[in-house]
Amino acid sequence: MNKVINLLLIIGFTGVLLYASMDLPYRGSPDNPMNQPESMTGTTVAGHYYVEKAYKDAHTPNMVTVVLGDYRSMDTLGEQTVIFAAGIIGFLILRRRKKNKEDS
Amino acid sequence: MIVSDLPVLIPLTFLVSALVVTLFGFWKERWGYPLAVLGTLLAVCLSLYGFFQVMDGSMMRYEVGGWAPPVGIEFVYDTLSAFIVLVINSVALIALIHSRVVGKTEFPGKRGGYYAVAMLLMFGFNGMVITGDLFNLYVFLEISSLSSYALIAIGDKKAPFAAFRYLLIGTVGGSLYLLGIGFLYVVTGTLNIIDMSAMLPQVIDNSAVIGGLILMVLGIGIKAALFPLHGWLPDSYTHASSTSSALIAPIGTKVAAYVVLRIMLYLFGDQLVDIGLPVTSIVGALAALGILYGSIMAMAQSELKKMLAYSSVSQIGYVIMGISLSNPFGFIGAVLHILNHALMKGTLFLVAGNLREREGHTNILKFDESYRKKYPWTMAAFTTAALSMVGIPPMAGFFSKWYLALGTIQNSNWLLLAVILISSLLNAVYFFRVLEKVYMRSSASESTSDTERQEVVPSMLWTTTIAAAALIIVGLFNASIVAVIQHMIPAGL
Amino acid sequence: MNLTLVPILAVLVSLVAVPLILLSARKPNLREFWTIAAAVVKFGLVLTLIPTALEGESIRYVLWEIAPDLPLALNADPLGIFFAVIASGLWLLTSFYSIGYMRGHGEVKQTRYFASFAICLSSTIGVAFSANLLTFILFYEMLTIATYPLVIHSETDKAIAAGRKYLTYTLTAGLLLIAAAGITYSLAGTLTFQAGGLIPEGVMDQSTAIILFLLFLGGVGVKAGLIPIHSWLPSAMAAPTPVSALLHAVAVVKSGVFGVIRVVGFVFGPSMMMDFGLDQILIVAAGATIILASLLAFKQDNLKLRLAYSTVGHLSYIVLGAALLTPIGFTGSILHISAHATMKITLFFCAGAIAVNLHKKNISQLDGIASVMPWTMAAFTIGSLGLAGFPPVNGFVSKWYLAYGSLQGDMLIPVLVLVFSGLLNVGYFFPIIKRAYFHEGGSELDNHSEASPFMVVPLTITAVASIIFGIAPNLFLHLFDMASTAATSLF
Amino acid sequence: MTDFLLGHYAYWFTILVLAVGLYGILVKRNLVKKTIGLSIFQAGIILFFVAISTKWNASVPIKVKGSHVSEAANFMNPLPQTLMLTAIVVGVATIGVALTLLIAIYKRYETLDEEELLEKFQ
Amino acid sequence: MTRPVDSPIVVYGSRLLSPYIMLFGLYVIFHGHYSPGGGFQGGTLLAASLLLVRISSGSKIAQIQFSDMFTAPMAVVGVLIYFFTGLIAILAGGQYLNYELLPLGDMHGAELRYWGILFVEVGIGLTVMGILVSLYDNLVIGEDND
Repeated sequence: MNKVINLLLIIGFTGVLLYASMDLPYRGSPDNPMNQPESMTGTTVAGHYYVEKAYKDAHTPNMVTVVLGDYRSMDTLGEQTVIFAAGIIGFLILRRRKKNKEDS
Repeated sequence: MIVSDLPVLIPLTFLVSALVVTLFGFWKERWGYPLAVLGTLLAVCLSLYGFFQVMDGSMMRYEVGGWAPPVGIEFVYDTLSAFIVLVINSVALIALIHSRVVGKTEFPGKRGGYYAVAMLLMFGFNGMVITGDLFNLYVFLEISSLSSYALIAIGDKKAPFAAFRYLLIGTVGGSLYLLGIGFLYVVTGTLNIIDMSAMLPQVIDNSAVIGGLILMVLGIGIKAALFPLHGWLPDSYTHASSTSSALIAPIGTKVAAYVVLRIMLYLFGDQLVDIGLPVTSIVGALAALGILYGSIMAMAQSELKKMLAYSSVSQIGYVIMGISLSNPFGFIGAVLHILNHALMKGTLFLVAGNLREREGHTNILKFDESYRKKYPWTMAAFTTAALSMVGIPPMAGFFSKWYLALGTIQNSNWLLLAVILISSLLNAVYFFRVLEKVYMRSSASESTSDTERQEVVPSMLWTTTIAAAALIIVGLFNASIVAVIQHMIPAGL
Repeated sequence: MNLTLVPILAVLVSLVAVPLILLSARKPNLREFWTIAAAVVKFGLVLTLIPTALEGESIRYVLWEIAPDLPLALNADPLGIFFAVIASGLWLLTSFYSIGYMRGHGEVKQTRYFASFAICLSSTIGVAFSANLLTFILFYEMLTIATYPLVIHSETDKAIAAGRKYLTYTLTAGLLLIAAAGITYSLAGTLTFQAGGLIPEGVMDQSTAIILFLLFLGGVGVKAGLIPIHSWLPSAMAAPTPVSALLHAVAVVKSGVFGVIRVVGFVFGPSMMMDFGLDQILIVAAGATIILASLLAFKQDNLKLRLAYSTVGHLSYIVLGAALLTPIGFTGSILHISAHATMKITLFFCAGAIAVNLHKKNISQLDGIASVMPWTMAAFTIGSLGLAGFPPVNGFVSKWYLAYGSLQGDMLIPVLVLVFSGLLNVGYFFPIIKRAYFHEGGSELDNHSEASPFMVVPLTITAVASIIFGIAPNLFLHLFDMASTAATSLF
Repeated sequence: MTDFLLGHYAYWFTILVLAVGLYGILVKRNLVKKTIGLSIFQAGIILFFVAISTKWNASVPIKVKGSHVSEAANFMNPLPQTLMLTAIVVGVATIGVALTLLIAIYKRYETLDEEELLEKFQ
Repeated sequence: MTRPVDSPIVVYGSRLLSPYIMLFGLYVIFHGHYSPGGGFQGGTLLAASLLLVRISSGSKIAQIQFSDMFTAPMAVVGVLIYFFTGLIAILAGGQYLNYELLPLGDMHGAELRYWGILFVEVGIGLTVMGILVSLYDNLVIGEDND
């Protein structure tokens, strides 16, 4: 019974994804919305902006670094916090109590 | 300077608290508690101040790093997010103050790390609420998720396994959400919520958009314990330590529900109708099923915390149902219920914590009259919260149900109206079952120690009673809250 | 004299007494003093409102908006004042009686009892003075919850089962009422009671109206004891007798019928009731309830149960009066609230006195008790005669107007129902009186005498009051004028 | 049709990876294998994002000194790649926490088989 | 894994290799502006260099190289570097993490951003290194008793 449900889940999941992928723009096509200089509502498209302006904005040839460290620096702070959290969690769950020192 | 920076300062307060707690907590673990409480208190003050800045419906858009929105990440601090931030921080403050003694007994030697992780949890939640960028939301989601796995793993013997299951399904949820972002990103080329919502009308018939919506709602639905994705919740809340459940249960699912609200009513908004898939009806039906399922399962439990956990499944259904109604009344009901349920569940789990601390168990079958004599105030708080859950006016719980009912009536959705009413009755059944035991069943042992007052220490008692009193106050003065909520109603509704 | 604050004070005074009662749990005399004091103050406050009611005016007091456009507001109109006078006046008597009963019975947990009682009365006055449906629901649900501890007071299995049944019925009813209020709000945009109906014309069609009315009827009908949904009432007789007396003769059930009157007169309005034929539903339900309840009363051997079924029947008199949709009918209906209250409370007081004094609860055990408890049985006789509709007890007056009202509305069947049920009333009360007066009592009666004055005095007062209001309905309290003012304001 | 296939086959492969990952999470009884399934699932998502960031005839988004190519068409979109850097880190952290929990579980119950664990709970 | 590996080649080989990996890690962090790399990648390499010694020489000896007392504080310091880089920008009157407002000499605009990115990358590197080592230490901690 469980197996059938699991199988159905997987099939359903795959089906949804396949359905969703049907209308995706062709992979690698330069015409994709995310590669356009301007979005359909006329706002800046981030991806294009980065390629064009990254060097000018931060004197850094590696655009990924600029995006990571500057444009989307809040993401990176969060990312660092995730790593930090993982470390603290490891400490929290696995460290034993030290027997000798414990504030009463 | 400070006012305009509030959107980013509120979450960062928790980050700093986490760092400070880590540094000092490693050195002396008893410092964890005061530092965490202090940090949360500061955050509550900031969010209160911020709430008054934007409660007239204005909005602060904060460009992190000085980059205008589609390029950089923006924080959106509008009335809604300010409200939710205030609610979750206040409830967290209450839960953290309450945890002083519980921490000593339930996870001795680990308090330093525990409070650091609790602060990180709040950092994640605050970030999720305030951020205006879909991917940034994912990052904060993962911070809060990782922290909540850890907090749940600190508990009784089964807790690590419950936490692991939660981790598995929760990470799948987070990943689904990320995949959903991916689909939307390919089609629109932006990650900013406001930017994207302006573009969606043009691409709404694209199957990738529909797939993205499904994946996002599914992923966040797991976090929000939307039926039938709630499987992780009961075990997690039951086996976690009292503090963890008092901290996560009122807040965690609410924040996720808030994200669902953002996605459905702000990102998609009135496009939900054009999408070619009855998303609102499906989500509403799931919410209704969840309400009934949670209530029925709650009736079958003999463990108080498990009962409360199933009741959470049912209560989150109210919020989601309010969202799925997508009309002003439903919106008001949903947002108000986020507040109300945070307070109610907070109170109930605090009561469970009090009982665990004193009695060592929360098995309903063992409850009897002596509990009322021993813990009159705790039990009064429990009664208040229970009546509120059932929806007796003037407790807070009645009013969110009232608005939800008005919402269903406005949509002429009689089935959902019936579900709301029936589930109130079911709530009554499982709460009065407990109340009957506490107030009526004569105690088995007649020793005098069973009739003397043994109320918990003040830090626990006061937090519990304040939370319970807040229920009545919120209920009586909910009109002023609703007046603020009316500023939040998105334009499309 | 400025009376604006009187309604809210009248509601609050017994709520204020609750913490005092709880705090003086260890000192019974002080505790009972608070109850009595609150009752006296409350009655006094309500009495000051009578002139206002006689002028047909109302005192409105808005506390604050509890939801946008839905204030928590009190409005003491003639109808509400009428009900409040009855409830608070009888609370005063019941408080004395309770002291005698509880002490005589040696009941436990008297503090909880008196505290709940005080909350109940606050809620009842709140129900009476509610200016809108939301406030009404608030107090109505408060009443439900506050009554629960009283129903399960003895904490026997039977009482707890009765409590569950009570909660199931009343909470369900509350939910139906909330649903109905929600629908009304979405239709009318307001919930403020308005003489002649708050729902504007033409916002709903026949089927909506019927569904809405049935929802309302489900909501208030449970407490009003309409027949398929009445069965909590006999079960709730497991409560102590003063509870049965006040709550199941005055406060709770009268809140229900009061709700029916509010719904008929102030939510739908007589003309809309007529247009959609809703009065037919109500007449059929009430008529059937009257007959069936009277028949069921015959079967009961337990005195309190017989009284309970009699209550079910008489509540429907009031409902029937409201359903007639004529000014006279309404007057009779409102009058019967007071008439039934005084008479039935007398009967319950008697039943309680007998139970405390002689430990007898069944009718078959009552042989010859009139010789031991002459005052009590005299009062009982007056009460039952009144219920059967004999002059000069006040039951006659209200019945007269009910019958007159139905004739005014060109309806004959209600009159027949009234007459038939009067006969049935005689039928089930007469055996009790006969046993008490004409059967030989057993030897166990020898060393008993009349019950304590705490109990006998109140029941004598109510019995005398029944007669006085039967002879002169307008004496002291101007009950008749108030009732007719309230009734005419609707048309 | 060919264009459609060429434009979409990469997506389908990532979907396949996702399905494999989900299979591991749902069906495998051993908790470590479940964790591996989770890892595969996340890898599928990373692949998806990397796939959408490609652009034909474009290079990695790093400007090379001396070359004066600066048209946007010559560089891939750096945004999905950056996002995936973040997602990878998040994934690592998640797996780290998962392993931490597994060790905690193993210390207590000496097994990592789901069914056995459930039996031990009874 | 808390005891040293038996083979001296592995032990000494890894000890020899460790500083070079560390150096490479630093290179990856600091050269992240010009080539693939940055804080995460470099921090991982730094952690790898430390873990190599921990695995080969055993946890006890490795304490001499890098004590497990320092892991968590180092991570905290890393996050603090990032946090304060942002906070200074606020104090200087800009938005959080707006590097253009860092009070660094007489530099302007893009140049400041260049340095700002470097600061946060260093912070990330420290955190990643500290946490990865700390995770390893915590994961093997149970083996002491086996």
